[in-house]
Amino acid sequence: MSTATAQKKGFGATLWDYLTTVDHKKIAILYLVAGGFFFLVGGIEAMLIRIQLIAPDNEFISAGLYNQMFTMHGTTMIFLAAMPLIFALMNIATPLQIGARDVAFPFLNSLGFWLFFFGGVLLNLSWFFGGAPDAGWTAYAPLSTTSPGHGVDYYVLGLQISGAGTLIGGINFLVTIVNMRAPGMTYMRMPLFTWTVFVTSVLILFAFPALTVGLFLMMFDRLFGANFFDPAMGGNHIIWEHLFWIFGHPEVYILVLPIFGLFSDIISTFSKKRLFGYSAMVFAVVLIGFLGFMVWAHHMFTTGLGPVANSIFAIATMAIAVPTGIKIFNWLFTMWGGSIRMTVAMLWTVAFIPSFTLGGFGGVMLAVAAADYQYHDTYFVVAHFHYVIVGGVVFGLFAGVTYWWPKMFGKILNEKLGHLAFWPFFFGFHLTFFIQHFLGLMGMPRRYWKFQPESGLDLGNLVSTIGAFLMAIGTVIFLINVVYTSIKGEKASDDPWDGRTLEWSIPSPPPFYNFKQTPLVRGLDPLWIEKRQGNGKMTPAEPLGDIHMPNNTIIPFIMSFGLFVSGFGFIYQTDDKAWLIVAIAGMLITLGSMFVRSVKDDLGYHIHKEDLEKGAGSE
Amino acid sequence: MEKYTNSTAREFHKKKNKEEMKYQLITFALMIIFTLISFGLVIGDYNAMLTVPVIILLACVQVGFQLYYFMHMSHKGHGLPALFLYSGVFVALLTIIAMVTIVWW
Amino acid sequence: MKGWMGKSRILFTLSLLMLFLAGCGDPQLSALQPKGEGADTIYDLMMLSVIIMVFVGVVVMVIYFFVLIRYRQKKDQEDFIPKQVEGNKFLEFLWTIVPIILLVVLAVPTVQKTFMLADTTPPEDKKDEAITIEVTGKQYWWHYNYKGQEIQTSQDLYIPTGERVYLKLTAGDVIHSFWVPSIAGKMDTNPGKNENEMFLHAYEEGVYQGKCAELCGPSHSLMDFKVVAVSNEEFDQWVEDMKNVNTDATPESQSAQEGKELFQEKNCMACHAVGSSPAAVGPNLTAFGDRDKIAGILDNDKENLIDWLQHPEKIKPGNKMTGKYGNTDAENPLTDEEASKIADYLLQLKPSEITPEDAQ
Amino acid sequence: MSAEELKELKPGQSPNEPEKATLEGKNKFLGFWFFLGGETVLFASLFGTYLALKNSNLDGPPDEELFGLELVFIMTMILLTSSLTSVYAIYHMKNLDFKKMQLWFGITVLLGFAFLGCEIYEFYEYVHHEGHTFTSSAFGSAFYTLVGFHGGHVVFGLLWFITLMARNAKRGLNLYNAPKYYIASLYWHFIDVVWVFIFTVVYLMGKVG
Ligand code: HEA
Ligand code: HEA
Ligand SMILES: [Cu+2]
Repeated sequence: MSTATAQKKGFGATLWDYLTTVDHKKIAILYLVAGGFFFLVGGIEAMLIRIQLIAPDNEFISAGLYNQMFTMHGTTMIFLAAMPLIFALMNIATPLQIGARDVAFPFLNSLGFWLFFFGGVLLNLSWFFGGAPDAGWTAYAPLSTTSPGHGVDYYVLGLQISGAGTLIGGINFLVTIVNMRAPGMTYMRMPLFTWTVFVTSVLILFAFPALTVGLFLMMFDRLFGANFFDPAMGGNHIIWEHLFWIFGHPEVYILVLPIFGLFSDIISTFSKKRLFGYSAMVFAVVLIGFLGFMVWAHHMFTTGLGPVANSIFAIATMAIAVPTGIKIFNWLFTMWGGSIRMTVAMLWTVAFIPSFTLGGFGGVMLAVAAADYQYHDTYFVVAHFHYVIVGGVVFGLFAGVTYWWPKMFGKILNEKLGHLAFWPFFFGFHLTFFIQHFLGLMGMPRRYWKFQPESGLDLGNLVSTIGAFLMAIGTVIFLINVVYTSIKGEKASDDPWDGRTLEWSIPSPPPFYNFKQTPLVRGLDPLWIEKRQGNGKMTPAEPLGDIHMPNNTIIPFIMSFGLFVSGFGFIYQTDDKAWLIVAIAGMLITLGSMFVRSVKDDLGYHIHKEDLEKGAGSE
Repeated sequence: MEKYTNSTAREFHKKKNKEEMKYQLITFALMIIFTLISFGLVIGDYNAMLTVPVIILLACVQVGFQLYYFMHMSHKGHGLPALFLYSGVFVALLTIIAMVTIVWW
Repeated sequence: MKGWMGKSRILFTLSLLMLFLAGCGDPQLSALQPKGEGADTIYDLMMLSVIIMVFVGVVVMVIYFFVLIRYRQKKDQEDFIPKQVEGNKFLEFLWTIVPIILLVVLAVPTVQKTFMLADTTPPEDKKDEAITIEVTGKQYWWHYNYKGQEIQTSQDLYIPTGERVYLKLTAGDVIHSFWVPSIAGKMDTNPGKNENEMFLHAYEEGVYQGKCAELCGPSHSLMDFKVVAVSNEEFDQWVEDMKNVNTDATPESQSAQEGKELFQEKNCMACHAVGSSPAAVGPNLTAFGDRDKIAGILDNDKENLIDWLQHPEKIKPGNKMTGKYGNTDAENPLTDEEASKIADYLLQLKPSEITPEDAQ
Repeated sequence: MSAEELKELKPGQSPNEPEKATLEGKNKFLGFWFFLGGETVLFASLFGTYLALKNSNLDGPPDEELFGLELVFIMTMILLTSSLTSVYAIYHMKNLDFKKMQLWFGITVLLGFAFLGCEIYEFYEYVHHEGHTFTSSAFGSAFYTLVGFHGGHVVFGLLWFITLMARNAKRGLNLYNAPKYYIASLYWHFIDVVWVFIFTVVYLMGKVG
């Protein structure tokens, strides 16, 4: 079951290996592939949006299809592309950075992935079965509860299933970071990426239940005749808005915090300096996480909550600029006095700083409640969040993937092609989204299928579309790079970037048990310390001994598959009650596999000391 | 942590467990009393302005008992559980306050 | 890579150029050319925030470029190990406190203006004259009820200039949002009992573009309306005219008379009203001939109207008129002749002398 | 370790806290508490929704007319007692007395079923005699969703206990199953915690008006 033997296996065996794996490194690859796929899907949807908006009164796609397009674009990008890609990075790096052999619950790790995956597939199948959801990614009731067809049902069930996966993943990382750290790895010695994973997981833990409940209520309304959001039956659609944003706002920090952490690691590595103001950085992350729960109503300034609520939430929102600013300046001063190497990973990082700052400025402007009466639901908002999400999260994902690619696959992504992918994407990004600020102010609301000629909006939209094409070119070059690297790429050493943290102290890719002996951590940037003050290697914290490993299992796959099946049942039982049988059958599959899981002892196995000495599992 | 204990130590722990069980019983009795008071207040039809805060307070205290005694949150090694539970309570309170104050129609 | 600076400069000039070319958009639509109290107030807030952002932005960018140029690894210094600085208390204090101060500067007027814009009750001494209009958003049109005036119309909202007009907003089906960028910010219209409030206060006469700003279905982007701001005298005249609409008047031309009959025959009255009447399935048509646009988006002429009557679904997907009479391919469609007659009837519904033209 | 985990725990040579003696146990313990933190938010969202909609009963009976306190009182007593019995079970677990532990968990399960029976009866009455259904008004939807979610938790807890007890009946307490029993009992207490708020906020406050 080691990576070494996997390479010699046939296709079927490899597939089986990935279906059953509980190894965080392989799960990271699964997340990367699935998330990358959905990113392309979401990207194609974005391109169709932009093509529709290339000229006024365009008839490229129909009105109904357009609504489905941006709904699915937003939903796919947030839940099925950005989150899983972040989970890919969390999975590959977190256990390695804290010197652990795996996450706390390998089984749940696998379950989390498969739930996300089947949820995402369910959601996207709506395209083929009568139409995708069309009420926006925010799915405001009563538009969503009254939307005809099954589109929104797919939204509700798809997100419910994949959301459960995310929640499980969050708890898993929390326990991993609390319980699995190597000796000497105190909280204040954890790399910043690990810290942000920790805080992000806290946000997941407390934000996702609100979404879960919201989705349940909407599901009951749509599928079982409940009246939560129907004003005629005494319901109240504002409840959905609150639940969605109590989840939704923390969600955007869930996206961006790990990226902050990753940038901290990258900047410090490629400036050859320790992170400037480490404790302030940690403090800022925690503060952002905390404040992130108290600002959700800034998405509802025009709902009519009244001036008192609006003012409170405006001020709370502005407060977030302070810890974020602390981070920006600390990054700049980490580079100050350093020796900056402009590798591709660093290039994305350096490009992130002004891009994100601009996006953040847009955010603070939006937080001015009174002014938001103008900005809200216009392209100004679209510009803001793409600036923070693309200029922050997507740049970060490119940086992170480039940075950890050698650790994941043992090869370095080609640097030349990397630069080639960066520039069109970077220019395209600013071209697409900068102008959108002005489009919004000039009176273009968002979610508009068409804009009228002679509104003075033509040129801006054209420019924006051209930019999107440049981004597509950048993405394609990145894909070419991936293919090129896997065929011809140069083999990576253990420590290709002159790294500072533990993941660079073991082979690339690491053996399936990660650390032969758990390392002893002597300070912040443990590997750097050993390189400067020791012999360049980590000192083991324990003698060589047997290593306990978990068994592979197909149960998570089957469990998730059961929910997937039952999702269909629930969706179609409104047409024909016979579908309830499918819903129940699916539930039984899931419950049955849970039952099997709980009655069958799963004790794992041991790699023996002798085999370790012989070098089992390593290359 | 000492892993295996010899039989005298085991006896000692048994005794300690027993003592704790006594507290658990007292806790339980108090919980029952609180419940009775709550129901009594409502059945007795006292002033609502007074009843509501009192029964909510009683519920909170009762839940505190559950958490600290029945669920052993008073024991050591429960720092993180407490931290996370209270964080959850914090978010929970925000949610509930929002729902009862700014969803107003 | 070497051209990093150069490339950024190109980017900067490019975006400036774009701005220049784009101008500031349609003056009747743009929030950047405020022509009313709300928009004006907000514009000031925007500018304040922009100034703050530019200030912080400049500081960040100066440090940024300095660092990137000065501290790039030099060719011969690959082994150079920089000093591992832990931090700097003073600097860290500085970049905590300065943003806080800046944000306070921003927050104070924010709160002030938020309350100011929420002040939607007419002052005591003007209680009686103040104009209050109930606005209802429906898929995909707008209805207005001038309270205490017996006037209910749709689509074009007539208001006098130079005073606050108070709006009470609700929706008939899903959430919409009422937005007239050049006069005021937006406010959601909620279905159900709740009502939102805002005010419009146009400084000068004009026909201002209004948009629906909350996703409400396929034709969300086509739910345009107009705010027609006219002088006080003209407004009084309009009120007078609208109150005295004779709904039974026989149209002058033969074809319009037949159109009127067809209008009843085809059951258009089931959804539309002529004369003051509450929001129905379709918009009120009392002043149809005076409308600035047909269905919110088409120029108001006969050709367009015929097209609309025959193919509403093509023009405004998902609207509630589709399928209510012969306008789908399946049924026997409205003939060109019928459509033309109905159009003649509708276009002569001009109860008032005051039209959008007076607002120029 | 592992195989050793399956050896039955004997007095005299076992850890004091068998539920936290292994790394897996520690992980489970912590992870489950974190999960409960998330559940707090989940139920808060439901409570919030309920509070926002509790007066939207339309033509149906309002809460003060609908609820009867006798049954709720009985249910409360049953559930509180079941909380105590599961404390007893854990007490015996710590004393490594497997038989007694199973016995007390058994009693807990029976009480759980009794509670569930009452709840089903209550719902049945509401639906068939009061015209208060899931779909009759927003109040109905909110009530059944909140109380039903709690009921669903009870069902899941019962299944969990039963599976655990049946699976381990023959082999006694060991380091592998001790954490499982422990977190199941935590779960059960949490259900009780939620109920305390349900009877206070839904029923008692409903009565007070
Ligand atoms: C990664 C995602 C992400 C991030 C990080 C942010 C960050 C912020 N967001 Fe954004 N936001 C979104 C994603 C994100 N947002 C999305 C997706 C939406 C729309 C959802 C939808 O409707 O579909 C949205 C919408 C949104 C709105 C609602 C707009 C509307 O619909 O009307 C508001 C309003 O307050 C807002 C504010 C902010 C603020 C203040 C920040 C702050 O955190 C930014 C802080 C950063 C800085 C300020 C820059 C650096 C700081 C300094 C250099 C220090 C000095 C600065 C000052 C003194 C100003 N955001
Ligand atoms: C993570 C989040 C994320 C990301 C990364 C993006 C990325 C992009 N987004 Fe979007 N977007 C959202 C989240 C995101 N978006 C959300 C939440 C909404 C709101 C939805 C709503 O209103 O409900 C939104 C809405 C939104 C709108 C507004 C629609 C409207 O309101 O009507 C627009 C319009 O320009 C847009 C454009 C883009 C573009 C051009 C990109 C580009 O950056 C995309 C770049 C990627 C590519 C171009 C992919 C290239 C792929 C290929 C070239 C295919 C190759 C294929 C093979 C090899 C098979 N997005
Ligand atoms: Cu937000």
